[in-house]
Amino acid sequence: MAVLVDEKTKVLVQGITGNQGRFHTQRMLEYGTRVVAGTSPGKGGVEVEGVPVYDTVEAAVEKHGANASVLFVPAPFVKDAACEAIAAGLSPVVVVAEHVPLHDAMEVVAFARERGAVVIGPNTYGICTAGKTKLGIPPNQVFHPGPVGVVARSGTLSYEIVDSLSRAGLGQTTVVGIGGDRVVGLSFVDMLKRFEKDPETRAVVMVGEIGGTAEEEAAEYIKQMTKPVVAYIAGRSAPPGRRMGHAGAIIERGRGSFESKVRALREAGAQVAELPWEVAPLVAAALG
Amino acid sequence: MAVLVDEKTKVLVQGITGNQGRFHTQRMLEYGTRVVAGTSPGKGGVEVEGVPVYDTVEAAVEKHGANASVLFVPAPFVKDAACEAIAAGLSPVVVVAEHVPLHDAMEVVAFARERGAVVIGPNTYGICTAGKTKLGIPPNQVFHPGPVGVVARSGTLSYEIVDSLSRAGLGQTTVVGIGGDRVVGLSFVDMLKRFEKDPETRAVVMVGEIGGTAEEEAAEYIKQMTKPVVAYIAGRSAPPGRRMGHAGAIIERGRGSFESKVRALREAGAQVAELPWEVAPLVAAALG
Amino acid sequence: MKLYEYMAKAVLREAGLPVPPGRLCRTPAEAEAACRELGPVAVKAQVLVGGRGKAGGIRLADDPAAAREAAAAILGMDLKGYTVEQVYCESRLSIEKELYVGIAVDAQGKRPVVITSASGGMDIEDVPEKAIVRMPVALPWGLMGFQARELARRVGLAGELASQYAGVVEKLWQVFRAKDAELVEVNPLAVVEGRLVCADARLNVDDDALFRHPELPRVSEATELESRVRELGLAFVQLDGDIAVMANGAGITMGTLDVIQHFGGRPMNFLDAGGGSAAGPTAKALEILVQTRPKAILINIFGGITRCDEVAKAIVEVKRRVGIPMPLVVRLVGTNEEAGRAMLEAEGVQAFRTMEEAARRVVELAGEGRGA
Amino acid sequence: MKLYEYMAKAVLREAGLPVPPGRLCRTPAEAEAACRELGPVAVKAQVLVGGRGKAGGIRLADDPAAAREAAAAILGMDLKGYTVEQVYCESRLSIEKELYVGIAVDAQGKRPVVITSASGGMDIEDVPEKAIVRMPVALPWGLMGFQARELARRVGLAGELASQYAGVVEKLWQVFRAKDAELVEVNPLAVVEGRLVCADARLNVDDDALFRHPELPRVSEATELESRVRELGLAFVQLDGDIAVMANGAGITMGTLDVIQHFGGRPMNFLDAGGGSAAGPTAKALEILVQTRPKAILINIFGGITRCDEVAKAIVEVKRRVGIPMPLVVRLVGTNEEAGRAMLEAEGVQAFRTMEEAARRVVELAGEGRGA
Repeated sequence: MAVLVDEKTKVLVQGITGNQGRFHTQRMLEYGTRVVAGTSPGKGGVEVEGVPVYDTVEAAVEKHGANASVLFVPAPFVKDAACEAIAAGLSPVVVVAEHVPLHDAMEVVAFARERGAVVIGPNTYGICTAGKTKLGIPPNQVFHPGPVGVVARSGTLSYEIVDSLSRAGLGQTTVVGIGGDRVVGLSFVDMLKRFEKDPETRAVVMVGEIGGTAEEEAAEYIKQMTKPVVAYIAGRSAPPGRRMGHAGAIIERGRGSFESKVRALREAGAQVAELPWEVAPLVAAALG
Repeated sequence: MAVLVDEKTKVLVQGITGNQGRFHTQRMLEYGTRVVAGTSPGKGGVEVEGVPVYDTVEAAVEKHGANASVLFVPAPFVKDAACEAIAAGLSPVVVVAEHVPLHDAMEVVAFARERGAVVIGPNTYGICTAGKTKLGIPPNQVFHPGPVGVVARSGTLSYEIVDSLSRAGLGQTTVVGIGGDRVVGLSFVDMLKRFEKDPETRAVVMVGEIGGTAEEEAAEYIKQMTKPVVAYIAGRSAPPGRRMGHAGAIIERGRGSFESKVRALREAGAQVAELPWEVAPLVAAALG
Repeated sequence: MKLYEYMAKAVLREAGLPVPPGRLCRTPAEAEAACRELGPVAVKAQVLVGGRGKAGGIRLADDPAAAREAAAAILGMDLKGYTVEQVYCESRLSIEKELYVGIAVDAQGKRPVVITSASGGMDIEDVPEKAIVRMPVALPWGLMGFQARELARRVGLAGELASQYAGVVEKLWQVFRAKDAELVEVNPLAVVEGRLVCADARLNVDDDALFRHPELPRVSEATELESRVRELGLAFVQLDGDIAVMANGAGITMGTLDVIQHFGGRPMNFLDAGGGSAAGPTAKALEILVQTRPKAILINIFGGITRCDEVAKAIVEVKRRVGIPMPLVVRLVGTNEEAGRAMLEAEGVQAFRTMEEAARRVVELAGEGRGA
Repeated sequence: MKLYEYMAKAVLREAGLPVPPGRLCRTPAEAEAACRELGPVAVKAQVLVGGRGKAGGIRLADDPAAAREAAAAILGMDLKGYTVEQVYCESRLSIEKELYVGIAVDAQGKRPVVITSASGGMDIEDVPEKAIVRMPVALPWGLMGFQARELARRVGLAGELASQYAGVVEKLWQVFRAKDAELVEVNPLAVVEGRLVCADARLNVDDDALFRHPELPRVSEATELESRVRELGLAFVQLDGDIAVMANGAGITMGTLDVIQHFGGRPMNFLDAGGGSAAGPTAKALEILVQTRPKAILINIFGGITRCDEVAKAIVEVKRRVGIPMPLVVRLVGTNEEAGRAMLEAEGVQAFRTMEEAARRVVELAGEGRGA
């Protein structure tokens, strides 16, 4: 078992002929991801790393029956490409690009809701079911199979924490980045529900950030979870009212603040780590 | 039992303060329809025939819990009014107006699909569950309770046929006009399925017209129906290629022609009447 | 409402579609001048019916004198019952390949559909089904970029032409939506020197949406008589029989014509007096029917939104004011039936209760009229 | 990107919203002239922060001399750290009632939301929750007419004002969509002589959508240093400590600052070198960090889309070309880690494997630097 993707998932890479698409296709193939086809409008007919390239998603799906997609498409073209994947019935659709226009992201989410697809991102490192498959950009050496499900907003921060889990002998089921943008497809709650149901996941790590209320919403769901949840929230030192990069980390009068998130999570029964490297010991303790 | 509406249906009348709205509200109340409220933007607070009027559907629903709506709203405002009813969870939504822009009708149908509402019309006389309730404009004296379900495109033609059924002692369960426009919400097939399931309906009359392929599609479904279907198709005498009014009756090279419809229906096992007054005897024979 | 080719092309040009330069001409002299300006031209009859090419409505001209001659031959020509009053002189294209692309309303799917084919240049109905590509478009999303690219692939285009084609389809979609079109069609969509060009164009706009398109020209296919009745807000088509018919609702009107024909009569018109018509327009329509001098008149009303008393009022008014010299048969049932029948009886007009009786009677009376 | 009030109002005016006449003034003389033209005016500081009224940034003037005086008082004023460089002189309104209406993005619902209240004129955050009306808007449908009317009802409007209000909300929606807004806000939406007027306006446009809005002016809140780094495509905010930080990813950058603070250090900046940055921009950003003369620099890279070899290449280049005189602590793991570490070691730069070690070390070194 695994969450959302596994070794049988047939992956399409949209934007496969660009630098990032090419580089990460190679890495995904190395990891064992079953990349069956790629797309690049106007470049159909070539191959990238041995993967056949098509002009459209429909052509690729017709030939190779892909069922999930990862996009290495520049932000202005994400809306069309993501809708193309959704319309073709692919799910999940992983949107790596940052700087996707907010209105485009809202439309993609609306289209995905209508068609019943899961969109991961935008502005995500992707998803990895450890030792089985990887859709996105995380380094291949970080994840190791085991009983911990990880969901995070930020990529590098979750590699950081997953790395410390792995070094403590705590492998992962599935690790997913929901994306750093204000509007993203998959939310913390969606993913917590999936981990709660997954028989292989025995504990869950949630890596949040200041800004927004996604962590507070997650806390509401954590109240009814049977599995232990360990959280870490970044941004404790951020000065109030300053905006920190694309994370949209605006602290407004307590809502979305470090304190409000930590309080909500603790009240919900989650363990909250003060520092990134405290996560692994807390998980180890929770698993007994 | 009845199809789509019955004596418990709480009806909202949109556009109740106009001439048609006022006149037909009176007729519906006379028939026994449970008209609980009306709307007319900017005129909230008045009463029409003792029915309280509100500015918005939401206000009316909040106060009176309506669950279906009939619109007496001019064509240019139908799209917004129908979407208002659909958004408020009302179903069916009966659109009487003719000359509704085609693109507006397509959008209303799309919105209804998304929200799971049934739209009857545009350009319909409405729906009547005989002796129980009426949403729309058919004359009160035509329908009588009994075992025959009737679905038609045109209003007056179906009154004609229903009248002859009633005079032959063949009452009706529900009588519905799907509307004379090219794009309508409820289709023949939708309604045939409902009649097939309805325990009180023992035979079905379908009144079609030349143009379009709705009757041919209905024939496909009739093949699997257990209840007898008697059809009448208008337009046999229409000269090819002439357009007859809003019915969109263009005969194009056999598709949608009188002959193709009659052939499809007969092949599906339906009885096809040659003249309107032959319908009742055929139904009587079918019911044994 | 159908637009003439030159009007449709003006709309397409404004939307950024590739349309060849052309001039509308009403005389051979204007065609000559247009050719002097444009070089070699195609001189094309401007009519609202298809198949004008095969019927001789398009001629090629290499020089101004030839253009003048071609225009002289085409202007005044009868094309399927329409007299050609204008020609469109358009720059000649050396076409390498012809595609078809159109956007229409799919009544079954209740949404728009793009229809396209690598085999353009002829009636799309004549293209074998397997050579036709259909793509439904979901509303309110509209045609998305990837759908246009997928269509390009399915008609076998690649590279630069595929990208041009996708652009054409996206712009046609914009026209379809922005103009409330029932149909927008480019046939052929021609490949000319490696570029796509809209060689012919059709644009049919939804009559019911014209109120929000003051920017569009108005084109009528109606006869003068049809226009007079339609101005009253009623649906009217002239036919070639001798029994005038007025009924309320397209279905019952069609049914009435069917029944008249069944009894051996020949209807003179289709007049759907519609739902909820007040006495005024009904009276005016009846007056026009009287003026067309039918052998007999049948008014068939089964009142729903139409009130019988309003119809009776209209009949009485016309009878008193202008008189009705030919036999008049009325069938009147439905809303406010009693009031209506009482008014007619007071005026000496008999109202039947059934369509069968009324139709039989009017055919009988028309036969007597012909006999007389 | 936040627009100044006068810019936001220009956009609203173009969209057909009721905006009072006004003039942008850079000098007291210009304000005097504006008042001569407009009559009694409000002289309003143009700054990107809220609460300027309470801070003395708005003054009323009945005549040109008073306008001059007001502008002189406001221009150059410090408002929450921003120097006022422009005032907007706007026709005075005699306000009878103040409403609030704004459209923003609801991150939880993942769609736009209209927020409105009968209690306008103050911070919407100070209005009690029960006096606030929220209406989510489904995409791609957008705000429908009936929703605007329902909002009017919920804020207690009826008759002509309700209909004006619905028109205002529909037009604000059009601005929100057409301009890729994160927020469009009118507060107060004032009733003036029985008509609605946009007395103040805010428009924040999504930075990531600016590429498709060449028609909009560009406004930057960044310091000169911030602008220099952001031009490289990197996210950068100046803070008030002495340890320069560069990391990749907003989360790990925030986490790095937290950890530095935890060990008793004070970060000097937030620099998210982002995903997939090539050596070029990374080197330039590092060079700028060096120029800010921190006590120490921490580079914390956990490479995913970022390749460790590219980061190492950038460090080596800056070290060789301009030199790095302060202590540099590097933490480098992830994609192409071995190649990166080898490059750094060859240059004598030690790369740590854990964030904990690196953070401890940089705080230690910065302390030594301060001690020195």
